[in-house]
Amino acid sequence: MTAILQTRALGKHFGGLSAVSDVNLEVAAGEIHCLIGPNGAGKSTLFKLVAGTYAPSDGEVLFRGENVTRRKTYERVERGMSVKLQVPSVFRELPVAQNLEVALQRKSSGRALEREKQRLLEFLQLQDDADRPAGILSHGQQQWLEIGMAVALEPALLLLDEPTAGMSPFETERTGEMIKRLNAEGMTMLVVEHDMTFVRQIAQRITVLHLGRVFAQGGIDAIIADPRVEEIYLGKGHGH
Amino acid sequence: MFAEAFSIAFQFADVFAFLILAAAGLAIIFGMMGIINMAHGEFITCGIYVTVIAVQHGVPLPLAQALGAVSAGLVGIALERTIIRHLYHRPLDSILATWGISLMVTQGMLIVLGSSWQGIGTPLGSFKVGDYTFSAYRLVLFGAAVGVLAGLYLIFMRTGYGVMARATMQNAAMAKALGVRTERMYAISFGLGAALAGLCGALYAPTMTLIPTMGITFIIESFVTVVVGGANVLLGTAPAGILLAIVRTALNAWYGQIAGQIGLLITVIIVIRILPEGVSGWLSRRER
Amino acid sequence: QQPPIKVGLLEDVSGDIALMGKPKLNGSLLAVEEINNAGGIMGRKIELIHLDPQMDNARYQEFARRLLQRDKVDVLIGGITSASREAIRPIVNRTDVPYFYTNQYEGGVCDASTISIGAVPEQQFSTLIPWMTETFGKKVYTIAADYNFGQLSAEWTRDLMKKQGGQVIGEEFIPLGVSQFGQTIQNIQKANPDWIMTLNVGASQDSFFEQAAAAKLSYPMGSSIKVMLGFEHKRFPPPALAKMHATANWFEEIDTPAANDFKKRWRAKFPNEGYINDMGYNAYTALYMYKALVEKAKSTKKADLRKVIATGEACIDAPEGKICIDPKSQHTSHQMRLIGVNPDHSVRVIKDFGLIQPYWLGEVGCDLTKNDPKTQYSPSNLPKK
Amino acid sequence: MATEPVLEVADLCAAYGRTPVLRGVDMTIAKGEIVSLIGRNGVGKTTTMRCLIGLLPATSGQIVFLGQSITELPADERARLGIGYIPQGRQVFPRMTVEENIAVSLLASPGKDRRLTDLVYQYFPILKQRRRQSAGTLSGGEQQQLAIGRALVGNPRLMLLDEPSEGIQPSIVDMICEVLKSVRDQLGTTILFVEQNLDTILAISERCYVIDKGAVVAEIGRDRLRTPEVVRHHLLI
Amino acid sequence: MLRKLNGPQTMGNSRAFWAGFVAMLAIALLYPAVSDPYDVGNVAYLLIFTLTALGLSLMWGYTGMFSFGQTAFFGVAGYSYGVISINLAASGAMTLLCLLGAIAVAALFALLLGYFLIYGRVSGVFFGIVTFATTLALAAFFGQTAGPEWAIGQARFNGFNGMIGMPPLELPWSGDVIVLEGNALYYFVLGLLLVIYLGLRVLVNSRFGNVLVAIREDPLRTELLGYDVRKYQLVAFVIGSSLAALSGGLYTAWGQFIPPASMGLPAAAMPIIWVAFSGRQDLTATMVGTFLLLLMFQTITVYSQQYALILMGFLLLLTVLLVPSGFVYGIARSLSLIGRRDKPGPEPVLRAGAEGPSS
Ligand SMILES: Nc1ncnc2c1ncn2[C@@H]1O[C@H](COP(=O)(O)OP(=O)(O)OP(=O)(O)O)[C@@H](O)[C@H]1O
Ligand SMILES: Nc1ncnc2c1ncn2[C@@H]1O[C@H](COP(=O)(O)OP(=O)(O)OP(=O)(O)O)[C@@H](O)[C@H]1O
Ligand SMILES: [Mg+2]
Ligand SMILES: [Mg+2]
Repeated sequence: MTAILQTRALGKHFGGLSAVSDVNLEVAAGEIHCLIGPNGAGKSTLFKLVAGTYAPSDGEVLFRGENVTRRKTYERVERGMSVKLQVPSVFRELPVAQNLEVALQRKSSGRALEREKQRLLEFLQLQDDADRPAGILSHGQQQWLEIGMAVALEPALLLLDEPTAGMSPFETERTGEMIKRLNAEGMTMLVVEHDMTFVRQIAQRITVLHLGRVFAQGGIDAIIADPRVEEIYLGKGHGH
Repeated sequence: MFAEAFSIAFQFADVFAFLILAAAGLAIIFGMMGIINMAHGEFITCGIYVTVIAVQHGVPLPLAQALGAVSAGLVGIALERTIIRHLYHRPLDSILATWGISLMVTQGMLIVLGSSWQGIGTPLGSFKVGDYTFSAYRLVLFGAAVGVLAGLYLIFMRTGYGVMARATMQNAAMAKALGVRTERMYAISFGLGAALAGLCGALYAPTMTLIPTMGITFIIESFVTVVVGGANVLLGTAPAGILLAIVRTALNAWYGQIAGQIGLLITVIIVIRILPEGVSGWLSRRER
Repeated sequence: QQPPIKVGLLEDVSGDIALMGKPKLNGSLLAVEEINNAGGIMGRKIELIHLDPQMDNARYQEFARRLLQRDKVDVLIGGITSASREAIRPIVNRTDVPYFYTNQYEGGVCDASTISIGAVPEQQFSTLIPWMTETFGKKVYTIAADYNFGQLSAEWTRDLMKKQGGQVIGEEFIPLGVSQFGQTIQNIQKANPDWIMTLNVGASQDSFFEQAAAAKLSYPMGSSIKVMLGFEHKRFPPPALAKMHATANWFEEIDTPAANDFKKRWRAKFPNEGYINDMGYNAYTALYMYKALVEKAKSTKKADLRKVIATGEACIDAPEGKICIDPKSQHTSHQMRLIGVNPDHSVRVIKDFGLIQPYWLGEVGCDLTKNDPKTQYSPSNLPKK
Repeated sequence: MATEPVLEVADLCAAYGRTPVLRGVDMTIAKGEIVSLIGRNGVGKTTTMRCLIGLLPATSGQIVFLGQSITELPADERARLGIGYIPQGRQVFPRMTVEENIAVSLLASPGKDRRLTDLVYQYFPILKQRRRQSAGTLSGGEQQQLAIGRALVGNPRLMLLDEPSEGIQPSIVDMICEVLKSVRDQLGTTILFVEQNLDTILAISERCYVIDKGAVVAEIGRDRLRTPEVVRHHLLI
Repeated sequence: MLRKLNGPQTMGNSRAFWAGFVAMLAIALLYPAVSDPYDVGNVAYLLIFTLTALGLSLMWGYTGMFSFGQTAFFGVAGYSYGVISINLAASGAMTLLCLLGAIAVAALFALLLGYFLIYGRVSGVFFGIVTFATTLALAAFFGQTAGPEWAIGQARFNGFNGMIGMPPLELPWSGDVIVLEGNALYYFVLGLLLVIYLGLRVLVNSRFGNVLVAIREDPLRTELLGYDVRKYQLVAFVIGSSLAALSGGLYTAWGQFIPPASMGLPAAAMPIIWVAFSGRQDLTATMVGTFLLLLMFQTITVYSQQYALILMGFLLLLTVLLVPSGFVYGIARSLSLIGRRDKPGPEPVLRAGAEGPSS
């Protein structure tokens, strides 16, 4: 089992505060890897380091065996990485359909692109809003749209920061289904989530981040059983 | 020798005062409220003319200058209530509107007030250092600049109004939802900015030629100072003023005014290239 | 009833230099009214078409074209800054309409279509500088606006000072629009000259006088553009302009019967206008000069007018006295006078130099009776012999 | 325990531009109640909240708060009357410190009761730690706590929360629930919150409105709330 | 290729629009036949400036780069044309090559400046002020070049008075050459404008244009989709600036004159005014609006003397208050020429409000 993503002693400091320090994370090709941890643990920061929107204070990022620490964000994306950051950001003034086009046109064009677009719109249940500016979508709908854009790149590694935040259980479940299907088609996933039901639904391996460091790692049951994790993260009564 | 040193310091203070006083009003209107106010010069002119008129009617100068600032402020508030408030969500349209206003005001004043006025003369006489003589009033200008900076900082960092005003400018809807009277905040802030512009005019009125378009003379300096200062004007304006003043004074002294002028602009280009968020952006990143 | 003579006029009555454009317009209006009341030119009335280019060079070009092509004017008059003049010259040159430039300026335009009415450096400096050096001393400090007019005038000062055996101990060029002079004032004090040549231009640069006065800078001053043009002595409270000396062909303070008569007529038409400056005056005389030319030539064609000029007989009796157009350069000779400003800003005429020729262009080899280079020369850019 | 109603909403309609979004929302909330508002994405929950606080004008219908009709009042007046709003996505003032964020709402409130600040720091210790950090750089959870704290210092009679548990770690979600309960118990504040997270809904809400296509389609009383299936059913329609 | 003439980035995609377009074109082609030479020349002259506007619309309206310094490229091209053509004593077809040369120089300058700024992550209002400072610095520099030492070969900069003596554009035509003025100039400029307008339409509706508007909306998101954002911005910047340069070159050749004032303060603001007035988010709106505005200002100035500026100001004010999204764009929209379904813009309240220079 080869690692598609590797971080070596990765760290990020903001002035005095070290949001991420000495993180050695391995994401194996083909797995669904969940990243959980308290608010402020450094999950999003770690994501930004991997995506390259933050420059690390120290450490390295390896993607598909290549050291991409010095690579720009778009170069990492070109190499098969795709990211949905925590704060939903869509092209607000552009029609929903065009939002997808911008993403799709990297892979396909002409008829193929049109077909893809229609398929995605349907899947995201945004057909009716296709021509309306994305900025007017509801929070959940924007989440969906952004996931759609991230997926449209057909990446080898998909990073999702809280994809289901603000989604109803129903949509959450569908998101889970989608992630599983894409994974079955061979896409590796690294997902940050706080919704344990969802995590349980998809996670194959879990890393717990705390105070910027890797705190625990393992299968879902082991993690949930771990009293230290309950202590710092889950709190009472989420263990089942 | 001392005379030389003093002369240099004096020139620096003089340029610094000019930059800061020119920029202060814009720091609020442009720097904080994000309105590209092409009519800034007209507020300055307003300050100038009110001051002059008052003096010619026998009002003592300091009082007249206060009047100049206040009336500019009132004009500002009126303008904000009638026009600017429609433009907060479209900062770029404010360019059009304010430019239009600027055209109307300058030309209007030209027609109504005539093209030129008799000046009012600089108060406070002069003093001698070595074989140089200096206008004492220039020190007042410097003092005023420092005072304005301090005042701005205190108002926006230490007063309730300041906190609420900043909140309004960062996210008006949310501030409103928390009970902040956002309209009032906007109006006061704009008025304050206009008043400071007026003050600048009032302070320089005695030292300059009086024509309706003279507000323009301040425009370039004011914009570049604010922008070099960066997003957080309270943090950035002063250092920006110092930086630019040093450059300009040095170039003026050694290579003459044209070098000073071009040098100023080039400094702006370079500084922003190095610090894309201006001085304050850099400072606040440092402090974290 | 013959068709009117169409006079196209371009003067800025908006923006910064309305201060100068307004009097120029007034001068033209007055002249036209007088001439028309006196029966016009060869029985033809003058129809004045004025456009306001708002001190924008592009507008000058647009409007010059408009007047020439659409309105088909017989003569084009106006323009304030040299830039505006340079903007219209190429356009005028594509037609055969004469163009009158009515300002004093840095001199040097050698162009058959252009007739210059205002005074030029040799007329102003060759009178001013010798007198200043004799009276105040041989060390001068020059401050000048950093553009063509300022730089050329400074050059003239340098040359003439050398001829006088004096020297320019300091020279400072100031960008247009600059309004702060702390450094300049310091530099002057450091250099400590016998007198200052002030060639600063424009409203903001005039702030120099106020700031210099405030810093107790009280050297004698000489200039070719102060008092008669920007009437600084009226705009600044005394004693900002005290010790200022200037030479020109016109000051409102000139006290001759002809001048006083002119002033009376002007005041009657424009009771609440301010100082009558030389620009307004020149604009006025320009129309009379045109009238004279047309009547001598019995035609409004450029070619015919230039024939008259070539004879050297193109003269009129202006309020300042008799003035003529020099055939070689098509510039105008003037009655030059030197004035001094008193501490209370009253003005006294110190010396009358009589008629001074615009000799320089002719000397350096511009001869429009022979060829037409259509360019502007300067002491450092002379015609190739 | 239903005493006099704090909030009565009758046939509330609203639209964005020409697109109608709310098509008749009705609800009545009694003093001290904790009521949740559920529904799928894009049905109009947030819109309802923005209508109640006044960030979006109602096209028709009535909003009565403490016996007074506030339908026409601007948002800031409603806030000063005692409605606290915690928007979806926090909307903290990014370039102001945590302290200042809280100060804004304190200063804007009629009461200006400074003790509430300490209370907030008690409820959310992390905020005290990060007092001087600019809010924009807080983590999602930290921002949510700030948003709630910020509303609390205004000492509201009615709190409107839009998905308070969104992006919050489970233990803090529990904590927030506790806070809301004790706020209700100590200050008698009435609470209306939009929620998606089943656990949260079951944990604190005593009553529940289900909204769909811009209208309230069902109400779940406290008794039926005890059976999760009901709620889940409604959320999964 | 031609399909791309229509698309989400341009309004007027309907048959009706193109019918109108062809009609307008026909009228434009016949215009010289029915009107006097002055008007033809004048229209040509005004069209020259719409090129600058189109360039700015691409940079500002589509890519979100707020350049306050388009006049810099206008001026640089103008002076370059002067320097090149005077030194080559150019005439005939040569003058056209000089024009190309001038544009190349300006484009190179744009490339350098653009690289310097864009790769330095200068954006938003900062970008505006830096470009602004650039054009002012150039104006100030050329303003003091009156001395003889300021010359390149035969071409003297001639300071504030401006450079003169360059030849007008000439076009070899069946044997002899015709000077490009009057009708000739008119058709020349009209042709240029047509090609450039259609070209830009294709460009903005292509994949490239898709990315540009995406960058305008959210550069970070665009980069997260794998686009080298800064490269796209640079290309847009150079194209936009080259159009300003084209204007400058044509203007200079037309008037045989280019002064520093063409890069100075009032001048620098004008392109912004034109584009903002017309509706910067659309090429057609920008082109039509700029032309109308220029014509309107000119006419006002002719007939209302010293009240002109007041009228102009008032006019702008009204536009802003009555038709927010820009004069032409707003009108076209209300006639829903846009060919898109009506879309209420996103509620601004969902976003943070004005954020000062950083916004
Ligand atoms: N730009 C920044 N400047 C200063 N501090 C920052 C910055 N970004 C993040 N932080 C701090 O770093 C820590 C980690 O933030 P991060 O957003 O990664 O947490 P998180 O794990 O994503 O939390 P959450 O689950 O709530 O999103 C937080 O304490 C936050 O305050
Ligand atoms: N600014 C707007 N302009 C036009 N339509 C809008 C706007 N904001 C939201 N809408 C539409 O109104 C409907 C309801 O939006 P709202 O945000 O209230 O949904 P919601 O119930 O809060 O969804 P979520 O659970 O995802 O937050 C959505 O279909 C959305 O597209
Ligand atoms: Mg996070
Ligand atoms: Mg919502």
